[in-house]
Amino acid sequence: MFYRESGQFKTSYQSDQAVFPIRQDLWCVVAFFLFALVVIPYFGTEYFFQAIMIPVLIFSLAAIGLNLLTGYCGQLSLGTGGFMAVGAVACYKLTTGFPELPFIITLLLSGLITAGVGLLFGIPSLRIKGFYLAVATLAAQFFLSWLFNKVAWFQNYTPSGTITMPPREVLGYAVTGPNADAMHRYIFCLLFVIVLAMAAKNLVRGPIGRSWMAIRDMDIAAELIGFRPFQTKLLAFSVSSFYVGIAGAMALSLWLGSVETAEAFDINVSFQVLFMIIIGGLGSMMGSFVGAAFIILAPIALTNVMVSWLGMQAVTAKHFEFIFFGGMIIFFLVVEPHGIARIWQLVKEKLRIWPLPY
Amino acid sequence: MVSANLDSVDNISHTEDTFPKLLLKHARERGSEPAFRQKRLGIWQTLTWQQAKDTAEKLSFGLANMGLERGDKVAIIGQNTSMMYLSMLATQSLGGVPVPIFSDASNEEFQLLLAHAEIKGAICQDQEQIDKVESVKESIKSLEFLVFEQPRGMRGYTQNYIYSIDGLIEAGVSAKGDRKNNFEDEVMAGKGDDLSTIIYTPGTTAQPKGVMLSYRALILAGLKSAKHEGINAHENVLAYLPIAWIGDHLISYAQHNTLGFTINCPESPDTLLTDLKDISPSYFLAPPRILEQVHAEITGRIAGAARLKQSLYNSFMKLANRVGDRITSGKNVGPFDRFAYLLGKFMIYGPIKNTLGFNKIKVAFNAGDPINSRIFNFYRALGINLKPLYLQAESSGYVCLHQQNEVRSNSVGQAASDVELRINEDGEIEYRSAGIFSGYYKDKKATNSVLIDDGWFKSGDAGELSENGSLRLIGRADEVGSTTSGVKVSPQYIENQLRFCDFIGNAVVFGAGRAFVSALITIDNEKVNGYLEKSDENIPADEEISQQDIVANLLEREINSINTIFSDDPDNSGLKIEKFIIIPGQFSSLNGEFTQMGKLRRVFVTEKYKKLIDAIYGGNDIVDAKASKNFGVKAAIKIRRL
Amino acid sequence: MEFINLVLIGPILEIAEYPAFFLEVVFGGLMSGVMYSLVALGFVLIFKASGVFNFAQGVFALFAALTLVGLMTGTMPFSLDKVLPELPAWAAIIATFIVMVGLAIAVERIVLRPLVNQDHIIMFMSTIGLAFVLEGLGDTIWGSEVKALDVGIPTGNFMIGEIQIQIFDLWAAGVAAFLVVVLAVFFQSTRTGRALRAVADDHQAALSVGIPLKNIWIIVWSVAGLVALVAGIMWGSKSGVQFSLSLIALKALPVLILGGFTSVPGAIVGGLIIGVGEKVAEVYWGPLVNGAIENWFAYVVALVFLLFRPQGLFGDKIIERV
Amino acid sequence: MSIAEKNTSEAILTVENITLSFGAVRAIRDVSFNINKSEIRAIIGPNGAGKTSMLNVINGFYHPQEGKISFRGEVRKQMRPHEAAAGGIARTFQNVALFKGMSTLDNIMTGRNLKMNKWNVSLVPSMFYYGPTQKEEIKHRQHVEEIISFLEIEAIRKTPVGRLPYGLQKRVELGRALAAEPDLLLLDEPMAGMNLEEKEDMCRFILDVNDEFGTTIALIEHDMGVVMDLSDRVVVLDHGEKIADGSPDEVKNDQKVIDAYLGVSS
Repeated sequence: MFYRESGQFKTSYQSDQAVFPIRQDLWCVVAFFLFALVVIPYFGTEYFFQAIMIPVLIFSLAAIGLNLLTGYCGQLSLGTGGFMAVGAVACYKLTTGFPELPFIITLLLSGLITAGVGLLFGIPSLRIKGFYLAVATLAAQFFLSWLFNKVAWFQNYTPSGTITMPPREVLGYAVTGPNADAMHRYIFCLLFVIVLAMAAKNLVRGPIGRSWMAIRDMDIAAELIGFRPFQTKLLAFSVSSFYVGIAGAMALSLWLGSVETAEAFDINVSFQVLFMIIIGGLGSMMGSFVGAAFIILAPIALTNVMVSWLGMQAVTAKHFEFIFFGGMIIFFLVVEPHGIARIWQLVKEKLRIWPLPY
Repeated sequence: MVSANLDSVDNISHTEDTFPKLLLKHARERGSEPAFRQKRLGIWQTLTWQQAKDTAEKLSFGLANMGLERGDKVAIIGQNTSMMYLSMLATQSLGGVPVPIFSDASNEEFQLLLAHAEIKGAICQDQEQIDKVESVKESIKSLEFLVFEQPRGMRGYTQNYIYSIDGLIEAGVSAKGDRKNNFEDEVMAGKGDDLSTIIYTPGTTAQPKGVMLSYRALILAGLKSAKHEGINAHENVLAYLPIAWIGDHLISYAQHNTLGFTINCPESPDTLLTDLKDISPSYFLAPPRILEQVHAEITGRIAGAARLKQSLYNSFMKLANRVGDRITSGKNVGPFDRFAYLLGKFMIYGPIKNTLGFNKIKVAFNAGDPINSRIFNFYRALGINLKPLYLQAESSGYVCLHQQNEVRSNSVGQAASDVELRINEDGEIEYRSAGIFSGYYKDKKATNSVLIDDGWFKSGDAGELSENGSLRLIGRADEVGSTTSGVKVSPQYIENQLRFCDFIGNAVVFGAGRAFVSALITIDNEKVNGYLEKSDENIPADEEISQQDIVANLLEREINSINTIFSDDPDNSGLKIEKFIIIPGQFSSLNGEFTQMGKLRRVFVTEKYKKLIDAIYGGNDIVDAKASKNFGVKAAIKIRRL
Repeated sequence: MEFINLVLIGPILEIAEYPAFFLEVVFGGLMSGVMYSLVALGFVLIFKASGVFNFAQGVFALFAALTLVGLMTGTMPFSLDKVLPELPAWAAIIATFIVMVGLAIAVERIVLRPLVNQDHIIMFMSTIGLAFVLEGLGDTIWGSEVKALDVGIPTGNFMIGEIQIQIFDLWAAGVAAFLVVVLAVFFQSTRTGRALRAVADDHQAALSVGIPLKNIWIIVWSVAGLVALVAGIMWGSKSGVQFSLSLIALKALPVLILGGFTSVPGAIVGGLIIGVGEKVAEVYWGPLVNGAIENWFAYVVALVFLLFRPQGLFGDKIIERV
Repeated sequence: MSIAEKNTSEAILTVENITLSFGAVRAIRDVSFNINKSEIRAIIGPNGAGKTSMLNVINGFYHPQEGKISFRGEVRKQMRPHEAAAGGIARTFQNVALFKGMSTLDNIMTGRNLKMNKWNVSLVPSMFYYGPTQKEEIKHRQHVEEIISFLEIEAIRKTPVGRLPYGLQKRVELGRALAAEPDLLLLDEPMAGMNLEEKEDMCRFILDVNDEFGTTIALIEHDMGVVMDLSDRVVVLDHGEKIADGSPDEVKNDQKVIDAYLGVSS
């Protein structure tokens, strides 16, 4: 109904292959971004940034990572938490080990290190598929959190076993450490995540994305037309881990500041991120953001409703939260396996041809 | 720069009085502006005026190399591609005469036309047309060379007189040296009064007539109507109609070259609708056929929509039908209605126009045949400035134009500036104007019979002038008449009414000089079958649906409603369809009932269905079995009375 | 050299030195292995018959145990006060089994039927959701604090030579073995059982056997429920009924990889291997890396194994077609 | 050119004494035949004759226990499918094996993967996209568009293949195979489940491919009429063994063949 796309003809492949070929869509996205960049910082409170915006952004990045692997390449992973832990620890060791290293470089390096680890745990995909692989990734989860828990070197031998992010600056603004302003951390997260998200989008709309989807949709046919399944999957594993790792690093440095790795990135985190992409939408960038927002915001909303209004005990509320999430997953898988993103897409289709039915 | 010479359109300067000259002018003055857009390989590939000129130039070298002389005829056969239009320019730049031919014409027609036009060469779009020309080549002595644009499937063709466009150009460019004139000189040698093209009117009679049009006629006609409608160099036009039709030639060629706006050529026939939506033209020409189809499409889809949507659509369309036309033609409307219409524009009209690609239309013409008023109003109501255009090849389409604030479906407007218009004593329209053709090719007799004293042209159409001077078309002069009981009958008008009824596919009406009015009718299979399924009437597969009484009853209801319309209308006092026959199958241009532009070939039909017609007026109730057999019906065809 | 000594020689010597202790460790391993086998069995049953990899199997066990305790202590659902009559163990067990059957039916209705013909991965993820639901449900209904469970399995221990043996463990092993036999019989020689095996191959076949798919699924999930119940009882009475019980599912996964998703004997053998393997590793090599390696050791064993035999111990070779 | 080359009967692919078995099951028994450059070679036979297995052997998906295959002169025994693809063998599948999640365009683009410049489409450039990757994409998009207009599927360019009718899906699959510019094109029942009109189109395309690009084609087909019209030579398999080989007419009148088919029908 709002679309007036007729007359937007394409005179070049560049414009035809643009991410948002329809002008109206482009405007919406840009507007949304500017809102997040300009308006929110004005009205956001410390709590709002710390409890909502920053975690949403960081988990969006993790979700994008997992989506690349599971949504686009069709390889289910339950090890996301473990890989976030790798990223976090890597970031910690790098910052403490090389104080001179610029923060952004540190983040990227943490990502690369995680990518390496991911590559390692991707190797079983050479021989095994589906559930077998999912289980293999669980191994990663358990092994890694055990490793970081037991081997004191990863915590610089701190008795508490927690790792704490020292202060770092970007362009003169403190973004990590106890006295980093929440708003600055938020803006940094926003820009960093957006850039990485664009890179991811570029990947999936290009040849690499097609190779992943080919493997996902029909691996045998893919191999018969010349894709190398093993390389393709491994690439997916490492790129995915790269994103997840950076998310972990950001979670430590820009959000929590100080964590007990095994706790902060346990298997439930893996499930959480998995839920994000299921509810948000498998194989959709936008879905990764929506899903993250949903999974982060829903419990906050729920607790508010049940504890503050209905006066339940927090623990009971926690149980309901479990039921709620489980229910949501089943609901979405039954009703729309492709999640909110697909629902939005359908609505959009309807709007484009409104009032005609087809 | 175009408007500059609009005020003095009668004496166009000798530097702008042929299309090739205009091409040079555009290339010179606005070389980087788009001349053509062609959807090819998935995108709209643009050809600027400069590039257009260069291509035409090279092409002309090629043609010259084929030994094309001034006055030689070249057939142009194919879909709307920039190359086809450029071929015309190239031909004209050498003083040759392009003769566009309907690409889906039958081999006989090809033989007839190509021979009649004495073409020297044929430029075809693809293998299919090459084959057609090949099949009749023997009988055409003058034909020396064939050129094809699409190499697909041409690999096997080894004949030395068949060239690919590229091959043609190559040969021409390399042979460039040994030619006396360069491109510009050749072009400048052309005159405004030279023969520009020959448009064959797909004779509603058997014998084709080649309408000879001069550059001056076409250019003037184009400029004057453009001036009136405010058409300028920035229009966007979709070229999708047969290039051999005067309508397309006028807009996609004459006006295109005169005004210098952009022509967009669709990717393939079956992507037409999406391409239309892509481009969203600002200036649009369509025969009724197309407008009817689109309207049917929309209403059909809406019928399948959710209830909410339907009711929204219906209520807003009701409003639109009340005030839409007034708003479109800039008359004053109450503030509330105006607001409601705005709302509707956002909710319904806008979106629908968007999906059709009609939301940028400045002016749209319905040409060829009169259009049914209800369909016409549908478009006006949506806010599309649709106007009926009185379009005859012989007039270059320049006879009548509408005043912005009074557009009606049953009128083609008032005499355009510098056009004299009159109705002669037998009710036939006569006019003279700058756009008049210079005669029928190789047919003095026919020419003299229509081009009478000092430039008046007998149009062959019957019409009426209303008191404010606006012209109402009634039909072909030789078709309209009155029954023996003196009732005036315009078959075309009645057929238009019938064709719009549900369940009726097509209709031919008889009555002039006969006892009463009757009709041959074909059913709209889709609608009828749909109805039969709903009413779970099961008709055995081997039975001919069109002959079932239940179907007949359906049609009877429809036709009665038409009859009541007539009886309410003072113009049609006493008019009533009294009998009809449902004939199996459909009319089509392949079987010869239609011309390629969807005009009825009345003479042909009357011949083909003579037995049936005689039966009707013979007063019996059924057609004798033997005759029926010929039309593939087992039982005798029934004659239905009303 | 020093390292070799530490990693290889040391532990071996230790084993050689106290063989009895080693046997005891192995025995303990076998016992927990039995438990793993039990849970793994649940997985295999469901996977064979409905192609669904039921991630919620562990939570099934927890849920069963919770329900059992609740019934035996006469707890009122949703409120933790004990007002209902306390049921005797046998009655409670039967009642719980009925509950599990009800659960199976519900699952078939709400989850499986809508998802039939869906991609296996989708089904798998739906069971993750199911796990969450049941976990929350169990806790809300019966409360989440640790509960003791005693269905009257004798405890205590006796010595054979120098090896100390838990009577409870023997019982556990016995019950497990019994259950396995019963299932084997059920699958091999009852009509329904054969039908179930048929479904594993293809759903059409199942229909031709004459049992509608939905019934088959209900049956299978009920059986899986029964297995879960037994596992729940054993594990619960051993170490209390609590959330961690659901984690034995994660333990069972490597067992599956080892034994193959579709093989009942595989599940059992695999279970025992893993059980023993991780105990031994923990006791003799754990200390070197300050402990708690049993969380992942099993997985690593399974993975290494996979690389050489993707279809598992008893799984059959996969022929890919186009 | 194609005409000329057909006359010079130079084999592009030769299979010699191929035997393939799964465990106890013998899928192919000691089969030998060759495919000449630029010819259309039909492989026919009753169900379960081992036709598809034969294609799978040819493009390296199955590895025969015995026998050898020489493709364009070079002999090979074991070869991974993607190596075969790289070597210039493309194929379509008996039951359409398109990538359901992608559009027609993307599906055909995947066929170009081997033709793309490895560096331009490697990870880092792809992340930036604009620059080398985009150039590469556009270059190949053009080629793909030519295939699209060749197969006359402009109208469904952006439609997800999942939504397409079966006949069109088959056409898209052919497009995907063509995108690889193969020397040898294997078609596994290209007309299965098509209506008459679709079959005629497909026949036209197959002939055009063979004629325009001089592509060698090996096809499995049940519709005898089609086989007779299309193919230059026919090899007949039955229960994994070759029972006839020759021109369509020879094969049609071969007693063994008739029996084999009667055996199936009865």
